[in-house]
Amino acid sequence: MTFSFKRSLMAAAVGVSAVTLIAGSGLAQDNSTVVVAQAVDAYTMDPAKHSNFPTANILFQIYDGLIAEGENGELVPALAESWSNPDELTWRFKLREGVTFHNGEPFNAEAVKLSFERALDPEFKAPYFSRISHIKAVEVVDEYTVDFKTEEPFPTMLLSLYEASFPALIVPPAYAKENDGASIAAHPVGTGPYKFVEWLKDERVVLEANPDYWGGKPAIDKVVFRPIAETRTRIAELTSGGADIIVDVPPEDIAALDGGDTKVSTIASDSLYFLAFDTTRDTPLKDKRVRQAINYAVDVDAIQAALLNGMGTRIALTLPTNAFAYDQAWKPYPYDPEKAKQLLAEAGYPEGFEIPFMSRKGRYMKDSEIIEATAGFLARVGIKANIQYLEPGVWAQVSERKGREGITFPGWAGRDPQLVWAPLLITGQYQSYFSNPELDELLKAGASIIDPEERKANYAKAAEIIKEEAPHLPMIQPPLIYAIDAKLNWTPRSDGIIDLRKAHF
Amino acid sequence: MSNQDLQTPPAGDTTQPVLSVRGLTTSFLVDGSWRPVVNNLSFDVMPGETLAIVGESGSGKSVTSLSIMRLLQKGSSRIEGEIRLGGRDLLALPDGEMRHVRGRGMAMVFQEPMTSLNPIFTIGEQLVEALTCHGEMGAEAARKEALRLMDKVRIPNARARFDEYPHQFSGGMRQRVMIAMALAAKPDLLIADEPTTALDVTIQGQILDLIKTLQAEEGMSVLFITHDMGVVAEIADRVVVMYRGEAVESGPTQDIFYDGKHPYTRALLSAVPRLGSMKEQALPKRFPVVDIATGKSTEPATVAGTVVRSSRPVLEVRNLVTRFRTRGGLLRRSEGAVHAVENVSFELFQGETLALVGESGCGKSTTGRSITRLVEPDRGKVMVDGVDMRSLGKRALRQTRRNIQMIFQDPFASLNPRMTVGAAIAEPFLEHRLGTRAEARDKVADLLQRVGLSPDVMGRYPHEFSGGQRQRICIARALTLDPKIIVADESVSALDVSIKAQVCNLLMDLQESLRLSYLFISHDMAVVERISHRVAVMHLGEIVEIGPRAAVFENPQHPYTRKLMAAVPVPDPSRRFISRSAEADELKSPVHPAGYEPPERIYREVGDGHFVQVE
Amino acid sequence: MADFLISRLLYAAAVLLGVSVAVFFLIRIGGDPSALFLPPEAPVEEIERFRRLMGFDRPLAVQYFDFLGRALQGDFGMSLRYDQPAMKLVLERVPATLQLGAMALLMSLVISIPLAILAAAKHGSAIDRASLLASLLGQSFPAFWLAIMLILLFSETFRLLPPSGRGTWQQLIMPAIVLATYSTAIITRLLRSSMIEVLQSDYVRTARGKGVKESRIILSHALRNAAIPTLTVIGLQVGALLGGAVITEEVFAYPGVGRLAIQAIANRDFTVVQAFVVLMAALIVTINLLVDLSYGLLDPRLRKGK
Amino acid sequence: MRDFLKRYSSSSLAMVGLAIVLVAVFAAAFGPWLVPFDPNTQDILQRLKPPLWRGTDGMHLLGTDALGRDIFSRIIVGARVSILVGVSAVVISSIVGVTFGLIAGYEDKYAGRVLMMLTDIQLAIPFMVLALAVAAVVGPSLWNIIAILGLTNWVQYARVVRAECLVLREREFVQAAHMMGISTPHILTRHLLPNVMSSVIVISSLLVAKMIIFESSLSFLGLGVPPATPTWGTMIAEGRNYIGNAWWVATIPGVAIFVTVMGTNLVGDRLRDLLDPRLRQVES
Repeated sequence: MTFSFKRSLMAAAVGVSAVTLIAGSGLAQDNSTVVVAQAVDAYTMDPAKHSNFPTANILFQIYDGLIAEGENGELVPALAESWSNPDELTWRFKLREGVTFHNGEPFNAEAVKLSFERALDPEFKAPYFSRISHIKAVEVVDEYTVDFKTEEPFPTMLLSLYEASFPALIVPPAYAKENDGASIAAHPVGTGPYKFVEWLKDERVVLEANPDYWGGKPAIDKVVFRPIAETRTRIAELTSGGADIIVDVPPEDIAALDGGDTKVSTIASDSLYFLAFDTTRDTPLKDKRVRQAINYAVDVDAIQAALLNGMGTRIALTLPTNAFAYDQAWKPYPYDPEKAKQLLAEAGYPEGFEIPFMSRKGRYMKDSEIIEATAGFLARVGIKANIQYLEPGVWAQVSERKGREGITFPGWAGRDPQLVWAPLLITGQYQSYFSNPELDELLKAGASIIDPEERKANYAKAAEIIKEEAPHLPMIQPPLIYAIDAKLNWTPRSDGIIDLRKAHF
Repeated sequence: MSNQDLQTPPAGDTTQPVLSVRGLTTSFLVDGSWRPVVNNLSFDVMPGETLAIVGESGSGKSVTSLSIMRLLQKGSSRIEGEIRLGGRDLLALPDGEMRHVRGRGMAMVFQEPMTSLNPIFTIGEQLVEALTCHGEMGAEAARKEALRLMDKVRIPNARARFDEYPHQFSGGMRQRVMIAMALAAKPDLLIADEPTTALDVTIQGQILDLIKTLQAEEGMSVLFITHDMGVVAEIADRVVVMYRGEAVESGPTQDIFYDGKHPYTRALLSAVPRLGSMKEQALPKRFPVVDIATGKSTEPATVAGTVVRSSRPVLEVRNLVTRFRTRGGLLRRSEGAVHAVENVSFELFQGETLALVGESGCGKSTTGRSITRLVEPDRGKVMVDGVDMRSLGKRALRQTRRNIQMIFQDPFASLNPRMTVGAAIAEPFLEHRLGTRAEARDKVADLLQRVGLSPDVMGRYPHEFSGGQRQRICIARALTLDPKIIVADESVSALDVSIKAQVCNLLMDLQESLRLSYLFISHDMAVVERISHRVAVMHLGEIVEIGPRAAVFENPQHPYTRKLMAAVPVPDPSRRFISRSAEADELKSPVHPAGYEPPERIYREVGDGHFVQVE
Repeated sequence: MADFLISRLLYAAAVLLGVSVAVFFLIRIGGDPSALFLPPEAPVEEIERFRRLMGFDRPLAVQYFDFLGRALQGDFGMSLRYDQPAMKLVLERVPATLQLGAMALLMSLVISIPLAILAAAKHGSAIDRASLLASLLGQSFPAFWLAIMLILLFSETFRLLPPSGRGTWQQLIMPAIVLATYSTAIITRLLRSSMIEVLQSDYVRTARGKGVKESRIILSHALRNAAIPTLTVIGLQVGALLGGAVITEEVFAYPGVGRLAIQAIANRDFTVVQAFVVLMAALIVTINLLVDLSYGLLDPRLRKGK
Repeated sequence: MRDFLKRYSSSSLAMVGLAIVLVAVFAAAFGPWLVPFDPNTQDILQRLKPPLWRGTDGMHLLGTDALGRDIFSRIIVGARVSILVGVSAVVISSIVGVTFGLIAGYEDKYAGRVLMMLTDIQLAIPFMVLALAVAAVVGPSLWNIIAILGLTNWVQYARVVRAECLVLREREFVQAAHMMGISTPHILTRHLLPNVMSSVIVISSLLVAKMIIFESSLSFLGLGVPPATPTWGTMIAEGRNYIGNAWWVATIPGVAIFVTVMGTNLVGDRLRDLLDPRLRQVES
């Protein structure tokens, strides 16, 4: 054995725990270290250079945004202490004072300006460019005040700055320029609670507590992110003590993992499971009655009960229940196969029809099972859905040429109708396979109404049309299920970001 | 014949036999049942004596030797009876002791020198191992002894060749190594299982003489296994004749040869070609055929005069050159060439048999293949019935080849095992669109009858036939296209003697009826003497002597021809004490560096149409 | 010898060139990764812009020669996903995979060689039949299934071994077992049958005829000769091990090249796939070359330049 | 033929293998008419039920999977796909490989060298990576999977057939065919091909086993045959996450693969011993 354990204490810790495992002592955990196991490795250490959630989970410990999510999902100050709208086209942020980056660079208005200008530069090729592309300029007002300028009123600016946290995380401007950006991509420096130690690709990312964090030194000394693709392997790693937090636990395993040395922590996510219907091509789906029939035909509650152990939140429309303008009074179509058959007959398909059903597989928890269960329900009313699982690259290409046909299971997330309905339903949008002029107008108006009540009313009208036209079959806000070391105190967030700022043993 | 006769030692000799075999029965496990291949065999080998076991393939003679050595595969073979070596019952010995008997008590030389030495160890290592494996000799002493043994078996330059590997040795040299190895522990009995069969005739003579010399020097007994009556006559004091696993006759060599009682012994002897038996005979002569069941023999008939010398020759070869480039290194540069065929010229007339004789590697087969363009010659002219073979394109070649057909050495490899013999014979007929399928059938039936087989066998596959029958089928196939010339490349060499005689007779019959011309390529001088009108002797790719058969055989002029003639073992026990030199002289190599051109050769006419290369 | 080596190297280079052509065009048939790399809501214009910036809009032949020109200078391009030089990423992972592969190969050899020798020496015995059956079993497992079963057994149930990662020898055991299973089976069977064949050869009969001890015949005369055909297969097995590492590394979350390759394929990370395939091909070609050269060591008939 | 069967049957293990293969082939041929349940009918209320579960609709011999489908029925119907994939892929491989091998072995000048370089190129690319890359590009349909497996596993045929042809071509019956003016295509098809067939059969029987495993591996990596055609590979892939609480879902198809592959290997082994013992030398 010529390889060594050196360099990282973590490796030694893993080694020690493995050795003690051999000795049969069960869980032996270093109380100052948290190991997080998620499916994939980080893409990069540059927050603006990726569009990938597991990467964001890591970088979120190193960087801060101007705005963060509070305990109940509300938006709270982070690097920005407060904000206002001097006019419809300006968002003004007052910044936190006395914050420095891990390398000593000061955090100030200039840093904010340069962080955004960096990500907005087309040559930079930021994958999440579209999330911040409404920002036309960032202007320094004084050392700790910045103005974000837009061309049109932009009511979802806060969500954009928070939720699109990837390119909106603030980087040290001088360091970010080093080596043409290569330095920051390999060795990140932020203002966050943890400092970067090392990144062994596909093996682990190691972080250590930042004692000078503006929010106070975190309780955990060391954080390790490990990429483990196989669900089974992740579970085994948790139960054998090699990990403290694992993501995407199947609901079936909850019973086994909730108790003893481990426990399960779940929360309804912001993401959405729904079926989308292609109404742009000449298929039975063009007929509203067929789309409604499908809504009646699928017993979503049964799917939720059986496949998700009843977890997650049933949605009435394609919008998270915690999103802006979601009305708890909305009701989904009930399960009524007779009604579905009747509608199909009215639409001229008493014997049903065949239709493609396109999706990716393994992209979302239980996606294939849900899709196949749905196809099972459709089969009962005579609709033969031919499931095609597309490999992610193929899916992307199909999407690019607007080639999604028949029924799809695209998955989406966003806490505002503007972030969900606008891209999915406005005529001609890249992701939209639906067209309704009346709805188009309502959704476009919603994009620039700043007054919340007025916006809500606007979207309520849109909701009526969506319910009636049934361009989707809204299903479930799936749960996020984590299994963790029983001694660890940590709460998950509905947006799926893992925040270890307040975690402790 | 009772066993009693076989056991009786020469009268008046009261010494104990070295090896005594009683009621040996060896069986093999075949598909779950025991099938005996040697049946109730008994014989003795006396001190200093050479006993030959003779028989054709499948007679069980090799199994006998392996049974004595206990070298047969365990589990799938069973040995019963009694084998005593120096009084010890070998079949009762535990494996560990038997190991010491092998090598020390008796040693064995095998048929195949090419595969009997381990390719990955040096000659020296293998000799030393034979000396040290019984734990009586140290490494240094063994090395010295090994070198002495190499000298003893007349391996030239032993010290230098000690560290060479088997593949760097010729077949004859390897067999000398095998003999040296067998002598290592000074065994009482040497078992030689067809030790010369795979060797060229001149080398065979050397090895036989070596064994005789060493036997005299060491005083060992020899159990010699062979199928060649010529070899038997040369080496054996006594003979056991085996047929289908049983001993049919035994006795002193002289008695067997001059007074063989069993029909099989007589059949064996009558089929053996005797060099010199054709004295004063101008035309080819058929072999006598003995019926094994009755022992009756038919008198051989001379082949009628078939040669037509008046018109132009059917085959004319002028200055044929074929070389194989040896390539190596970067960009596969030519490094040298094997001068396989060098400036060969001859002609063949209708109805004539010209024999090309010589030892392996002399280029006789390549000459045959160059003429038929199975190998592309480099230079020279080949006229087949007036058509220049070398100028032909692919399509024309296919047509012209109808005139010249080949019969090959190995009857087992010559027929496609996946094709019925009918289909094989009909194939060229159909391929050349010479007629309908029905016509092809008739043709096949006719040809099968001509070669002495029933037309009913058409639907059978080659594996259902014996070697001799297959060779007949090959002949029938070659005749399908009505050729004028047949190149017979060692066509009878692989056959047992009795079969060999029949196939030769068939060839002569066909020549008589169809006026065929044969280019008869063979190393078997005795067969050549019977079958050919003219003979060409090849050595190192060149013809060294060519002329009428009688002239070349009775009045050989070139030294090489003389050496070749002298080396042929003759089935005449009275000649057995004529010894040749046991000294090794290895064949010269026909490999030359790139660009080498051989000197111009001049031929001298020593008689009517008898030419000899001037040295 | 030098000539031989040079001509073999030239051939190897030609093979590598062929590999590069094959892999380049193959992974591009399915289109480029622009749409995959950008988030789902990125509009078409955005994707087009990105495509132009990356040069994916040029004709394939132009892109290939551009790639080839750079590759010959050691530049395999930047990974789209990691934004780092592709070859550097691959090379970083190579030691992990080599370590795993070496461990697996070692396991295979340690088990298969003695087993095969024993089986051949006792041809037809219970041991022989057991070895045949065992190697048959080893050939019949899907690797990933075996991997899952091992994790279930040794990590979850008995908690004896860590199920994933790299760094300690314990973490190497299960992936190496999974990887070694098939090659062990193959090598055992092959070596056994070669040994049986060699043990029936004329020169082994000669050695027995001399009275050489059976143990020496097996270990000295037979093994080296039987090793020659086996070596070819071991050479081929190295390729298979590297291929098998893809699945094994994925299940055991082992940070090797196989895992990188799977992800690169899924992400259409062209540069990484190209760098990986070309490097693996170079490795396989080199190993086969070494195998060829080592024939000379084992078999004097194949020694060149004498 | 009778003689061959007799020799075959003298090995009891080989007979076990044959029995397994026959059962699998029978299931593949008549599966859809044998199964107690429609393999695709779901009942998510009766999901993940253990073997011998007596459900509302009858006995589930091997339990139900995550969507409440009958595992026994899916295993039986899955045999059809596994065997179809295995056999079809082998047919493709053998056609490509034998053609290459015949040509390369007979004409080893230019065409032969080019073909041999192609095999070296193919060998130098790790199979799994190649298969994954192609599957990712063309999409995982049943016939695509078959084509991928078929077109990436021909090398062994090409090598063996070439090696045999190099020997056969010097054999005297081929030389005799030349002498008799038999055309090259006829020499290849009538004289060489029938004589390499026993090797081809042996390789094929062993490769079928490998193909079944390859198919399941691709399924495991998410690039297998699409749903509605249950395959053992996808069944394992889908069931693997339930293995902690419903072991049968992934274990049973695993055992099915294991047993079938072993049966095929047993048959292939016996065929090799009987038809072509020399082939041991070329196994890879």
